[in-house]
Amino acid sequence: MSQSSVGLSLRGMSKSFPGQRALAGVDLDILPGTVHALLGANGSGKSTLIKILAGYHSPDPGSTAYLNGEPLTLGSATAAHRAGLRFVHQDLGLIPDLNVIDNLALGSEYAGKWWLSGRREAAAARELVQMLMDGVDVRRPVRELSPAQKTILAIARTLRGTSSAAGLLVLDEPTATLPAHEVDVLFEVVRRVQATGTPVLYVTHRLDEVFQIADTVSVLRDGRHVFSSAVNQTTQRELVTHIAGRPLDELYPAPPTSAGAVLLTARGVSGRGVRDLDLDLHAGEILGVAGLDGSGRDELNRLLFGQQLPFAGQITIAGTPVTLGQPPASISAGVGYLPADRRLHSATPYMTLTENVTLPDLPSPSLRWISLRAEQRDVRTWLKRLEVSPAAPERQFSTLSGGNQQKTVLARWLRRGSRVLLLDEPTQGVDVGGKQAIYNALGQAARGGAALLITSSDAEELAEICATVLVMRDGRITARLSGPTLTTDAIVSASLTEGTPA
Amino acid sequence: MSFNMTTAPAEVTTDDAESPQRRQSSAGGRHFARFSGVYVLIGFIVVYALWVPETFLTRITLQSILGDQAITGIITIGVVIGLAAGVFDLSFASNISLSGIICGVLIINHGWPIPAAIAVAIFSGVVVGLVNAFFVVKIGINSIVVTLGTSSLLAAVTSWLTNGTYLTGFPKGFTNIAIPKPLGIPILAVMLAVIALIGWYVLEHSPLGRRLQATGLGPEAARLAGVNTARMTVFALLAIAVTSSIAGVLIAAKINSATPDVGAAYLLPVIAGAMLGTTQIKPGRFSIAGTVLAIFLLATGVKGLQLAGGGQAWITSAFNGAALLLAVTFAALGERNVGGFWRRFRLRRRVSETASSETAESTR
Amino acid sequence: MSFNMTTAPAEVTTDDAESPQRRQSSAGGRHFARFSGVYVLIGFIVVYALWVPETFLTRITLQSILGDQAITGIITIGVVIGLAAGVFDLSFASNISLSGIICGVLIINHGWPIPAAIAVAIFSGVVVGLVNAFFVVKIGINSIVVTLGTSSLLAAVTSWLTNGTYLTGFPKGFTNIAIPKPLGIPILAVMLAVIALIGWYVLEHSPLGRRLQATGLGPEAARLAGVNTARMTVFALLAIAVTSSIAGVLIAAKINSATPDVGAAYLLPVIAGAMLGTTQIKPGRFSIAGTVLAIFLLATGVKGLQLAGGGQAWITSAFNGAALLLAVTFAALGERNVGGFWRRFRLRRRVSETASSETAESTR
Amino acid sequence: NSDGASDGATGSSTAPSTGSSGPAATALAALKPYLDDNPSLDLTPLTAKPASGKKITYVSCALAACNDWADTLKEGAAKLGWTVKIVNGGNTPDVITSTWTSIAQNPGDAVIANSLLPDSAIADQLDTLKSKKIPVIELNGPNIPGGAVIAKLGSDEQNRLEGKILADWVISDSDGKGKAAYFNEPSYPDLKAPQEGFTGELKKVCPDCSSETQTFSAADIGKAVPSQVVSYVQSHPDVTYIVFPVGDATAGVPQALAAAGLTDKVKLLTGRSGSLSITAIGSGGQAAATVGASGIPQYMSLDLLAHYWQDGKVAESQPLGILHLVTKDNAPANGKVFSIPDYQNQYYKAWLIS
Ligand SMILES: Nc1ncnc2c1ncn2[C@@H]1O[C@H](COP(=O)(O)OP(=O)(O)OP(=O)(O)O)[C@@H](O)[C@H]1O
Ligand SMILES: Nc1ncnc2c1ncn2[C@@H]1O[C@H](COP(=O)(O)OP(=O)(O)OP(=O)(O)O)[C@@H](O)[C@H]1O
Ligand SMILES: [Mg+2]
Ligand SMILES: [Mg+2]
Repeated sequence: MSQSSVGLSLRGMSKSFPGQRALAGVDLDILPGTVHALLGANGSGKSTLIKILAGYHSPDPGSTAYLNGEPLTLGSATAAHRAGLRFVHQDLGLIPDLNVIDNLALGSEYAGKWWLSGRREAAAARELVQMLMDGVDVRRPVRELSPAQKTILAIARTLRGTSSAAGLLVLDEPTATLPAHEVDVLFEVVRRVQATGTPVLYVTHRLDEVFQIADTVSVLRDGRHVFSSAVNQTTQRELVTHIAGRPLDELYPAPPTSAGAVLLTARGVSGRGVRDLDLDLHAGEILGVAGLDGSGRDELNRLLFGQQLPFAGQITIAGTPVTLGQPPASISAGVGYLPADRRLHSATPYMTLTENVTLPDLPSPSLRWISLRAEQRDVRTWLKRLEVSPAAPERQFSTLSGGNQQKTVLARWLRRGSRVLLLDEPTQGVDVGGKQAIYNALGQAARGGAALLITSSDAEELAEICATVLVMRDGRITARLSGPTLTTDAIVSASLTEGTPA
Repeated sequence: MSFNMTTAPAEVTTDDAESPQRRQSSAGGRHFARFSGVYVLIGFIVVYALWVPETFLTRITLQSILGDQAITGIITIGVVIGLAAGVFDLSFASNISLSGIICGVLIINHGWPIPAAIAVAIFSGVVVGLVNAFFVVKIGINSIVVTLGTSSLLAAVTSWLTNGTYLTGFPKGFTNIAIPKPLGIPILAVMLAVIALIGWYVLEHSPLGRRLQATGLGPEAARLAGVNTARMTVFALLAIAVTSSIAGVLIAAKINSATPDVGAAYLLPVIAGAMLGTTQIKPGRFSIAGTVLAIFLLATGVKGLQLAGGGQAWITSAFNGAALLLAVTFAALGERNVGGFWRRFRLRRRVSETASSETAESTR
Repeated sequence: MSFNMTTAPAEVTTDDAESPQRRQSSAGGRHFARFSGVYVLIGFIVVYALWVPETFLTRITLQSILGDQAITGIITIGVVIGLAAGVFDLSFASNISLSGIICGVLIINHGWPIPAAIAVAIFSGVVVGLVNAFFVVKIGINSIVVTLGTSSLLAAVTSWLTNGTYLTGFPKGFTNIAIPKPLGIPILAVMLAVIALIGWYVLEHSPLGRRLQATGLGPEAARLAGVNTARMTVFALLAIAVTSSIAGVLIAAKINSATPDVGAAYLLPVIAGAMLGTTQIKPGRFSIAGTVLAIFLLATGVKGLQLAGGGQAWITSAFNGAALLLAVTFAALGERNVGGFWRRFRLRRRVSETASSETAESTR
Repeated sequence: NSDGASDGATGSSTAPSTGSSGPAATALAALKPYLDDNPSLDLTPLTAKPASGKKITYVSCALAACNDWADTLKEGAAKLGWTVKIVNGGNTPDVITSTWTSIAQNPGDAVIANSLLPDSAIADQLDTLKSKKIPVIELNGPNIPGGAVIAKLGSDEQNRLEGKILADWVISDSDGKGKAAYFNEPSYPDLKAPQEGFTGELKKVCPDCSSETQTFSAADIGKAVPSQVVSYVQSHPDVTYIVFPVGDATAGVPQALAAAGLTDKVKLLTGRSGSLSITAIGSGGQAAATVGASGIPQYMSLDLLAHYWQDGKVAESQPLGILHLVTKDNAPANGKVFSIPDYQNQYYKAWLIS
């Protein structure tokens, strides 16, 4: 066999879905002991490639792979696992209702072979998790963990039994929901794995991470391998051009400057994770909220929108108090909400794009005739506006790539013409080009008089697109940054330091 | 815990997506899958037309297929609306019996006027629906469990109401409900058509139906998109309960008697029809057209068998089982266009054809 | 499409995280919820002991509760293992009948040696399990639909085998299987204990069981993590089929007759037991202890009622329905702060309680 | 020969030592004809050999009894040169009525039906049959003859008689002091008559006897019914007779009573019994059972049709099947159901075929 005898080599990897070529003859070599970054726009085939390696999809005939010179059976999860391939999938692949112990042991081994004793398994699990995070009760169901904890758990799981140089560790956008300091923890783990000689395949949309962690970088575009280079021989600009297929303009639009009347006020709002919060949100404003995991940032929008019931406080929209804890009331007051959890909260995966987009803004009364054709026509224009690819309104939501799903949900609220948009991690998992489209759409909405509140773990994003950024800590707002004080570094340091309530 | 017909991650692989371009190429397989029921129905008609032409190809056969499955169809439509909203109601069978018995007790034993008795019978369905809804929505219990419980309770009520006996001897005014044949079409078939039209409109072309389906496919996401999922669940349970009550009245009128366990016989055909219906027209989703097609598919098959002389009870039973499995299998295979079974043949035969997208699992 | 008892995406909200402190505070409620069945069982025993002491507090009563429910318990354990793996098998009832009938035909009609006939009967369960597994795993059809279909087919086979009649007159060697009472404990209860122990070990204390549960709770994720979910599904379907076949043999031995539809009587009690079981011991999860508790809870309640003079069919039926609803309601109310099944709909009890993590929906 | 048979049967256990009057003696006397092992069929011969080539439609059902039926019917019909087409009646009212629609459409020359619904449910179809002059014979079911239905076997009258026989046995066995529990399945309308027969006879003949009615559900047969009976016996120690209108409903009951050690406390009686009950009587798990002589209703139906086609009518009074009382004294060893020796040939002779 002509393949290099160590590391992973892929030859002619192709995969067609009904109606779509996701991968078209990708060749890729990943050398042992290296971190290989895999980049590409949303829908370029990164996750598909990984799912083939994981045995989740079968590739089209003609695709071959070799691991350390041995041919790798593709399309069998068991074979992949046996060969030492370990994965952290884009959606993490955890089972929410199982506890940490069981999630760690899935697919590999328990401490006991014949008899599982709760105590012994807990001790083994704790040992594994402890190196990565503190204070997690391993008997808790995974559903109760924070997104960052979940990611770390998924990574910890791959570490079980990957101490040898034999396998491959694959991380598909592991940092999409991680705050900055957790990213550092993750990188440390990645370097430790790398040190054992195990190659790492690392998928991300965050280009700066490539330069921090990767040795080699490859770019996919439309299912083809279009670029590879040593990291120290390329630039972010060059990568962006390869990802997008063309040089991009400035990524971030200027934040809107003119703020109008107050549209949303919160007074004394307390709820789980948030204490006694006051907030004003103006028409035409993009207000950012930063904060570490657990600072209350994640809960803020849920409380404001009504996904969670606040214990106390008052929320008014355009001067009218809304019923707390009632999403329908918020929506009819003109609020739109993009939750962070795409799979469970922001969309109905098994409905079509059309159905997902129009759900909050169906005609009334509720027995009015819906013309499916007119509805699709309308939705198609919105999908095009947000550069959703493919802009096929009749398609099932679950078959879109991550970034396109995000844009579709955004289209739902923009189409409704919501006056107030509460957005959690609006560009999570979105590629550079897609981000640009989203930023432009958000800017346009703000200029059209909407009030936007964005929470994000991406400090740079907030620094660039918001006129004002609030920083949260321990459930309170501890800093308010705007104008010249608003920089990425200022956000990060304000998140980390104790501050006085702003 | 919820019963989720269409969204279980396990078996809905995301491989089924298709784009307009792709449509052309795989159109055959997909089309066949969506309409496999229609083809099977046509197949039945051809086979029976050749086998027993003198009895099968008659107006009476047509009328009897239409009229006899109408009640099953009406119940199934209610059940399908519930399933679409994520609610699986097993109490419909007891509900049918109860409503018939109420008509019997009020009309035969107490001499009530017919419209008043029918109103009470249908109102009993509303009450059952609300009781179910209380436990499902307020207490938060899975609908299968709740309705398993309430169906036991209803059976007790029915048997207590009648002391278990059989009521017969309805006045003509009541039995006449089920008799007329405007333009030669049995009135029950007309009622089914009306209810199916309403169901189709509500479920597939109204905001209400959209919200029902969103509730069934992803309640939390639906709630965050402003859907009052609790109200949708209540509506779904009421829809099943009321259609079952109507069916109970119609059955009593049709057979001129009210029996305490008449509903039980409908459990299997209705569930089978609803399940088979999800494989047709809009595979993986609940659709009224698919449901009606499924009901008449099964009805035609059984009717033809009867006419052809397959009189043993086991033949009907075998037919129903085989029809369900075959139709669902065809649908599954055609829809994946890929799927488990054929993949192997395909790979061997046309390796060059790149369109195959089988899941990994099936190669084992 | 699959029936997913515990993992409907809708209900997995991330809102339920609770802090360790919270745990302490709600321990009482949680404890009550977990063991509500035990308390109700004790309640029954006390009430009946006071009400009908001379008949209830007797060895016969104890023996008959143990012996009568043992077979139901055995079947329920198989069904629960299936449910834990995300498989809902409705064919177990027909499977029970078939296995009894096979014993009848072979032993009574053909004079086969007893062990050979039993082996064939249990092997028929293996075949049924594999047929179900073929459709569920290979074709990818929802297990409810598949088993609805196969149960029709099995009913056909049974009725064809026997022409619908009862078979009676087993030799003593066969009926003696169900008779012994070592240490005064009915042998069937001993068998239940053995099967329950095996089930408990496999489901709750072996890696296999964890993989089964993972397959039920998140098939996709389990598969991605390297669990052979197809194999788990096959195993689950086989477990149900084989326990049902065993039960069929035991029933035939116990009642000294093989009847073509004896299995149907087990459908409701088994499902009710399995559902009620999920509310006990490990709420929201399938557990063997919870299942056994549920079975004997229902049995004791019914037995006491019968002894107290409420033997009419409708009283039993009302009791079963009410017991199911009440136990599940208690569990739901007590369990609210913990998660599991009941997470989604919580009543708004203590808004001021800062630790409460109710979702907004529950306020309606 | 009937005397000898009945003497043998009643000699030991069924005849308590009482005087020749009193309830027990009255009941015992009433039982005599049903203990006869070879009752007379009393057939009216045809005047000519019946026409051959008739096509009979038999409407079966999912119950065991319905299927059993078909084979004997075919056997008799074949002798007459007639053919039998079996149609499965189905179980939902929809399908049952649908079946009748098909039958009305294509009935052959006569219809014999195991009917599960009242005639009012299929009035249209029966009207059609009547207009086509197709005779219909019904078995069981809650109907009275009239219209297309020329005769009904297993009528209420016969069912009432079955209950009465069981009551008489209780009275005679208990020496006029029996306490019985009658387990009924009330959703089957044709089980009303046997219950009336049983309680009526008890009330009429035996002032010191008593009976209480319990209900069971057909869905619980083989599972909950046995434990229901055990509980009942446990909590009613004074009740010594348990009566079921249908033998097959007691599957598992003798075994459950034995397991609870209650076999000696109560006696189990069943009406409309099959091999299940006969076997139980043989092994001591049951005391008595009424059975219909096997094959008779089928041959009787054919006989009725032959007369109908020859004479244009049937006799005014509807024939009853031949009932037989089985106790442990006359229970056949092989568990076989009671049948009249050589009944086929008796019919063939009456039909003027060899
Ligand atoms: N199961 C599927 N059925 C049909 N099409 C699919 C399926 N899975 C992925 N696709 C399509 O294949 C293409 C590649 O998807 P993939 O998930 O690999 O993209 P990606 O590079 O990971 O994107 P992202 O950065 O947004 O995660 C997309 O166009 C997507 O719509
Ligand atoms: N269209 C573009 N043309 C030129 N440079 C661009 C373009 N878009 C982005 N860049 C530059 O490329 C770099 C990476 O942009 P990107 O949006 O990927 O941020 P990032 O590296 O992921 O950082 P973070 O993860 O903190 O958001 C930035 O320095 C940005 O200025
Ligand atoms: Mg991806
Ligand atoms: Mg960035």
